[in-house]
Amino acid sequence: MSQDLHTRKLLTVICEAGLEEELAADFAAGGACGYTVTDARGQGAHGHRDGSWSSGANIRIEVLCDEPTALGLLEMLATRYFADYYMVAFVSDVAVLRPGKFQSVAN
Amino acid sequence: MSQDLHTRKLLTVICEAGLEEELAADFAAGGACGYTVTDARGQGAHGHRDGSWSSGANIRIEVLCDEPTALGLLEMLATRYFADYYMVAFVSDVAVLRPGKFQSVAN
Amino acid sequence: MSQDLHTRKLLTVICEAGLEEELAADFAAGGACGYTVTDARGQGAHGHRDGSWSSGANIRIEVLCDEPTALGLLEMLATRYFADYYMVAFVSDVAVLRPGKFQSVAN
Amino acid sequence: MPFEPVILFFALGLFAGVIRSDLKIPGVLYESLSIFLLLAIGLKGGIELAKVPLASVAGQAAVVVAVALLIPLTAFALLRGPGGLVRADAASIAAHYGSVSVVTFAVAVSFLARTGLDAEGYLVVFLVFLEFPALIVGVILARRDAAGTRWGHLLHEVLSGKSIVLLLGGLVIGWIAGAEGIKPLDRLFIDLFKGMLAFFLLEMGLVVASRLGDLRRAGAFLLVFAVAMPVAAGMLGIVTANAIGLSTGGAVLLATLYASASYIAAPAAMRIAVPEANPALSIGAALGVTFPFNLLAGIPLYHWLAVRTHGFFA
Amino acid sequence: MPFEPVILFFALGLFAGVIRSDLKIPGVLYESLSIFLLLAIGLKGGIELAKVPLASVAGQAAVVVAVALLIPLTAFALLRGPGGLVRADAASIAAHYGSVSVVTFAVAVSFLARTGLDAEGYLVVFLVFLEFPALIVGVILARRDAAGTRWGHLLHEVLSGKSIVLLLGGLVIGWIAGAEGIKPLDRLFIDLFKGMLAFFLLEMGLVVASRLGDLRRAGAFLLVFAVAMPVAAGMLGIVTANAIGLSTGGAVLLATLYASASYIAAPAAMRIAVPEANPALSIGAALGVTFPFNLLAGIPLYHWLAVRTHGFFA
Amino acid sequence: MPFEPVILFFALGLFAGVIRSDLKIPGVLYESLSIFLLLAIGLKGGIELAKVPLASVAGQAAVVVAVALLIPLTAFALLRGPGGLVRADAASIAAHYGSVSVVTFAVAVSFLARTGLDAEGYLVVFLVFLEFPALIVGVILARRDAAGTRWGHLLHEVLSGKSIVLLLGGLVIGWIAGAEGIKPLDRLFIDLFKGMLAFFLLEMGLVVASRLGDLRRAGAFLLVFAVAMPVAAGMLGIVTANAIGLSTGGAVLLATLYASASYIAAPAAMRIAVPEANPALSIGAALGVTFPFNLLAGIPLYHWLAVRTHGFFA
Ligand SMILES: Nc1ncnc2c1ncn2[C@@H]1O[C@H](COP(=O)(O)O)[C@@H](O)[C@H]1O
Ligand SMILES: Nc1ncnc2c1ncn2[C@@H]1O[C@H](COP(=O)(O)O)[C@@H](O)[C@H]1O
Ligand SMILES: Nc1ncnc2c1ncn2[C@@H]1O[C@H](COP(=O)(O)O)[C@@H](O)[C@H]1O
Ligand code: NA
Ligand code: NA
Ligand code: NA
Repeated sequence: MSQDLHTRKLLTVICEAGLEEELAADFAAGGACGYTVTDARGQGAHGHRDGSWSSGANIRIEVLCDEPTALGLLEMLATRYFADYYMVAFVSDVAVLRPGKFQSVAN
Repeated sequence: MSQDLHTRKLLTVICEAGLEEELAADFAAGGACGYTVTDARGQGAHGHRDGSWSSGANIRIEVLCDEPTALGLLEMLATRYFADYYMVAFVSDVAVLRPGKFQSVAN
Repeated sequence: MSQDLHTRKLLTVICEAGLEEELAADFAAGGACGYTVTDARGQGAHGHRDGSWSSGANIRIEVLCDEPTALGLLEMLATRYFADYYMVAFVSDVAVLRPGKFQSVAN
Repeated sequence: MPFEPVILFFALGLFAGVIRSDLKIPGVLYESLSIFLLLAIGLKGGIELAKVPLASVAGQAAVVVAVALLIPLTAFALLRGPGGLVRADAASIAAHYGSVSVVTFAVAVSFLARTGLDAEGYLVVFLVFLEFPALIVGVILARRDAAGTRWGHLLHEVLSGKSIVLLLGGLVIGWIAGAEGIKPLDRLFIDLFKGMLAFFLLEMGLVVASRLGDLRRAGAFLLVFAVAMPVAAGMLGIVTANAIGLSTGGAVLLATLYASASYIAAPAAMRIAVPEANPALSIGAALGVTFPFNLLAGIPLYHWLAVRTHGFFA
Repeated sequence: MPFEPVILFFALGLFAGVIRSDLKIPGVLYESLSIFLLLAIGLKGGIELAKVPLASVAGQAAVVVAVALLIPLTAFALLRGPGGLVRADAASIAAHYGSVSVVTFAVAVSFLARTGLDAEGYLVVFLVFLEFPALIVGVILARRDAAGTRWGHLLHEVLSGKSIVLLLGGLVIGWIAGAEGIKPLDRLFIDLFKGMLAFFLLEMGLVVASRLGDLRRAGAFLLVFAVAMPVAAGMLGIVTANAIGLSTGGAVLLATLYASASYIAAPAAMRIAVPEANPALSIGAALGVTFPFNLLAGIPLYHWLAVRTHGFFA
Repeated sequence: MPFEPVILFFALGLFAGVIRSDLKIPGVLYESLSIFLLLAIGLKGGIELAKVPLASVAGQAAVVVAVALLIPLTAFALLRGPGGLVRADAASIAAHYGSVSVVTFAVAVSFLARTGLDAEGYLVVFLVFLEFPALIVGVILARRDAAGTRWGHLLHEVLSGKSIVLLLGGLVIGWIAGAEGIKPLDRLFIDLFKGMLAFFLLEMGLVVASRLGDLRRAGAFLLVFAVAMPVAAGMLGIVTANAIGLSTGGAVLLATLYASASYIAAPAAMRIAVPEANPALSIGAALGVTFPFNLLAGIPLYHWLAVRTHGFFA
C-alpha cells in the first residue's frame, strides 16, 4: 500500500471570515483544485476574535495541492494579504493515494 | 522531553456529512482507538458544498493511529468510498507523548 | 520562494470544550503568540462526545510556535491535564514565511 | 386565483442566491426550522386524527400508499427507457419523486387556508406513510439481485430518519394530548407556523439557487420530466382522492403530496443505499425544478383541477 | 393526577436517541433555548418579586438555602460511606444533587399550572440562591486541606456562570421594569415559554439517551441513590416550605428544587475545581436517572405529598 | 422621560462581558436574530409604504440621502485634520458614521412607541437608502486616484450585502402583500419583534464588551469624536426632518439614523475596499462608544430636541 502514497502539500490558512470568497477565487486562479473551510476563532497579534459576531470570526482553510502550487499560493498570500489582513499561513507535508486529484492544471 | 516523543500517523478525511456514522464504525473496525470530527464546507471535483443544507455539508475527520492502521484505513477508504462518494483523504506524520493511546488493539 | 520558508511546530490539542479559557491562558504563559480553536466532536477512551450539549462537546486547538515552546506546552499539558481530562495532543512540522511571528517572546 | 405571500420569501431567497448576495442562512437555523416544521405538522395532524375513527383513516391510507407506488415505477420506466439514464440514477430519481416533500405540503395547506377550502386534517398521516415506501422501491429498482444490500441497515436508516421520527412523534403526541393538552404549545407550534415557513422558504430559495448549476448537467429530458412528472402524479392524486371520498381540499393536498419530490429523506437514504447514483441529478431535478414548479404553478394547478373535477369520479 | 404533555416531548427525544435516529438537535439550538429559558424564568421571577417586600423574601431565602446545605452533606456521607466512592467522586456528585436543575423547576411550574394550584412567583429567587452554595460545599468536601484550590478563580467561575448571570439578570430586569415594562416582551418570553420548554425537553431526551451508557459503569448503589436522594430531598423541601409558610404550590416547587440535580452549572464547576472526579458518574446519575425520574414520577409525587401534608406542620 | 426596558438587556450583556462570564450567545443565534430583525423591519416598512404615494416618499428620500452625505465628508475632514489620522483610517471611520445602524433605529422605534409619539412608517425606506452611499464616499475618500479600486466588485459587494437584500426584500414583500397578506406572519414578525430585539441587544452588549479593549488604542480624539459626531449628525437630522415636513416622531427617527454608525455593512465593505484601514479603530468607535451612547443618551436627547424644535423651522 505505502508504495502507492504520493507526497503532496497541505496549505493551511487561518484568517478573518470575510475573506472566504476572495481567497476561494484566488486559490482557484493559483491552480488549486479544491479547498475546505471550517469556522474558527482564536487569538493572535490582532487580539481576541471570538467568532460570536460576523466581523469577529475566523475561518481555517485547507488546500491540498502539489508543491509548486502551494508555494505559489503562499507567495500570493504574502503579497496580497499579509500586510493588511489578520492571517496566519503554513504548509505541511502529507501523503495521498490519488496524486492526480491534487495536481494543478495550471502548473 | 523530545526523546519521549513517538511518531504516529494522522489520517484526515474530508467528505460528505452523511458518512459520519458509517465511517466511525469502519474506523473502529479497522483498529482506530478514536476520531475527531469538525463541520466543514468546501469545493472539489464535485462542485461547491456550502454547508447551509444537510445534503450539502462536509465533515472533516481525523484519526490518530499507528502507521499500519492508517494505511489500512486509507486502503479501506479507497476501496469502499473513493469511487462513489465526495471524499479527500491524506496522511501526515505527527509526534505524540502517549504512544499506547494511539496503538491499534487489532494490529 | 522555498528558501524563505522556516520550520515551525504546530501543536494540536483536542479536548473537552470547558478547557478553552484555561488552555488559552496556559498557552500564553508558555510562550505561544496565538492559537486557533474550532468546535469538534468525537470518540476516544472516554466514549462518544457528540457536541450536542455543552458538557459533551470538544474543541480542537492549534498553536503555531517554535520547537522549544511546542515541547514546553506539550509537557505542561502532560503534567497538568493528561491524567484528569479528556485530551489528545500531537505535534507536527510545518513551514511558514514569517518565522518571527511564531517565535516565543519568552524563550 | 388566491395568492400566497410565503412564496415571496422563496423568491427573495432565490434572488439573493442568484445575485450572489452574502446572505447566508446558517445551516443550524435551517436544521432548527425543519425540526420545528416537522414537529408542528405532526402535532396538528395528531390533533385532527384524534377526531376521526382510526380504522377509516387506515383504510384510506392503505389505498393512498398502494396507488402511490405507481409513481416511482412509472418514473423509473420513463427515466430508464426514453430518458436513457443508467439504472442507479433512474432508480434514485424515481425514489425522490415517489416520496414526498413536507414543505411543499405545508405551502399547499397555507394556500388552501387562503382559498377558504377545508381539508381533512388527518391527511398528515398520509404524508408520513408516503415518505418511505418509495425509498424502498427505489433501492429494489436499483439492485435487481439485491445481493449487496444491507436491508436491515437500510430499513433502520429510513424508518429512524429524523423526518419520520418527528412527524410520527408529533402525530402521536398530538393524538395523546389532544387539542386541549396542546393548547399551551399553540403559541409556538400553531401561531408561528406560517412565519417559520416563510423563513424556511427564504432559506430554500438560497439552497435552490445554489443547486441551479446542477441543472446544466441534467439534460433536457430530465428537465421536462421534472415538470411533467409532478403534473401527472398530481392528477393521479386527484383521481385517488375522489375515489376514496376526500373533500376537494383533501384532493388538492393529496395531489400535492403525490406531485412533490422528497429532498430530505430521499437524498439521505439514496446516498447510503445507492451510492453509485449521482446525487446532482436527483437533487437538481427535485429541488431545482420540481420544488419551485410546485410552489409557483403546481399547487394552483392542482387546486384548479380539484375544484373542476370534484364529484366527477364519484 | 394531572398529566403534563411537555413530558411527551422528553419521551420522544429519549425514544429517538434509543433507536439511534439521525435526529440531532444542533448544539447551538440547545444553547439558544437554554439562554431563553433562563432569561424567561428570571424575568417572570423578577416581576413577581417586585410585588412582595424584599425583606420577607430574603428571610425565607436564608432559611431555604441554609436547610438545603443538608442535601450535599447527606449525599456525600452516603456516597462515601455505604456507597464506597472515592472522595472526589462523592464530593462531585454531592455538589450536583445539592444544586438545582432549572428545567426540572420549569416543568414543575407547568405541572402546577395544570393542577390549578397557585405558587409564590418569587420562588425563582430561591432557584438562583440554591444553585451555587452546594458547588462550594462540594469543593470543600473534595479537598479537606484546600491547599491547591484557587478559590478566587472558582468563586468567579461559579458566580459568573451563565445560568446565574441570566437568572439573576432576568430577575433584576423584571424587577426594575415590572409587569408593565415587560409587557411588549411577553409575546416572546411568556407566551412561547411552554413551547420552547417542550422543544428543550425533546433535546434533553436525546442527551439523556446518549448518557445512558454511562449508567452501566455507575453501579447499583449509585442507581438507587439517584432515585432515593431526590425523594428524600423533596420531602425535606416540603417540610421546609411548610415551616416558612409557603403555599401548597410553593411547597411543590421547593420540593422540586431540593430534589433536582444540576446538570449545567455543577458539571462545569466540578470539572474545573475537582477534575479528578469522574464526570460520567455524576452526569450519568443526575441526568440519566434523577432528571427523568423527577419529570415522570418525582413531581407528581411531591405534589401528592405537598397536598397531603399541607398545614400538618404549621 | 420614558424609559425603554430593552436597554436593560444591552446592559446585562455588557455586564456579563465585563465580568468575563462564560455566557456566550452562539454566533449562529446572532446571525439568525439579525436576519429576523432586518426582514421584520423591511416588512413593516413595506406595509406602510403601500399606504403613501411613492413619488412623495422618493422626493423626501432624495433630500435625506443628499443631506446625509455631509456626515461622512465632515467626519473625514475632522478625523484627517484635527484628528491626525491617516487617510485610510479617516475614510473608513467616515464611512461607518455616514452609514446607519439598523438596531439603533429599531430601539428608537421602540422608544417612540413608549412615548406615544407617531412617526411615518415608511422611514424604513430612508434606512435602506442611507446605508450604502456613505460606503462609496468612504472608498472615494480613501483613494483619491481610485486606480486600484475594482468598482464593479465593490458596488456588487455593497448592494448585494445581506442587510440591503433583507431590508429591501422585506420592503418589497410587505409592499406587494400589504397588511392583509402579511397578517398570518404577524405572529412572528410583528409580535415577537420586541422580544427578539431584547435578545439581540443582550448579544450586542457582549460584543461591545469584547471590543472595549480596542478603545485603549483609539486615542482621546476618537473617543470625543464618537460622542460629538452623533450629536451633531442627530441635530442635522432634526433640521432636515423639519425641512421636509416630517412629524416630530419622524424627526426623532431621522436624527437617530443620521446619528447612528454602521457596524454590519460598513465593516464588511471597508475591509474589502480599504484593507489598510485599521478595523479596530472604526469598530471600536462605532460599536464601543457611539452605539451605547445612542442607546442610553442619544435617542432620548434627539427626542427632547425634536419635541422642542418642532415647527420651529417650518
Ligand atoms: N501562533 C498562532 N497559532 C495558531 N493560530 C494563530 C497564531 N497566531 C494567530 N493565529 C490565528 O490567526 C488569526 C489571525 O492572527 P493575527 O493576524 O496574528 O491576529 C488569529 O485570530 C488566530 O486564530
Ligand atoms: N484540493 C483540495 N484541497 C482541500 N480540500 C479539498 C480538495 N479537493 C476537495 N476537497 C474537499 O473535499 C470535498 C469533496 O471533494 P470532491 O470529492 O473532490 O468534490 C470538497 O467539498 C472539499 O471540502
Ligand atoms: N485516536 C484518536 N484520533 C483522533 N481523535 C481522538 C483519538 N482519540 C481521542 N480523540 C479525540 O479526543 C477526545 C478525547 O479523547 P479521550 O480522552 O481519549 O476520550 C475524543 O472525544 C476525540 O475527539
Ligand atoms: Na411524490
Ligand atoms: Na437539589
Ligand atoms: Na449615520
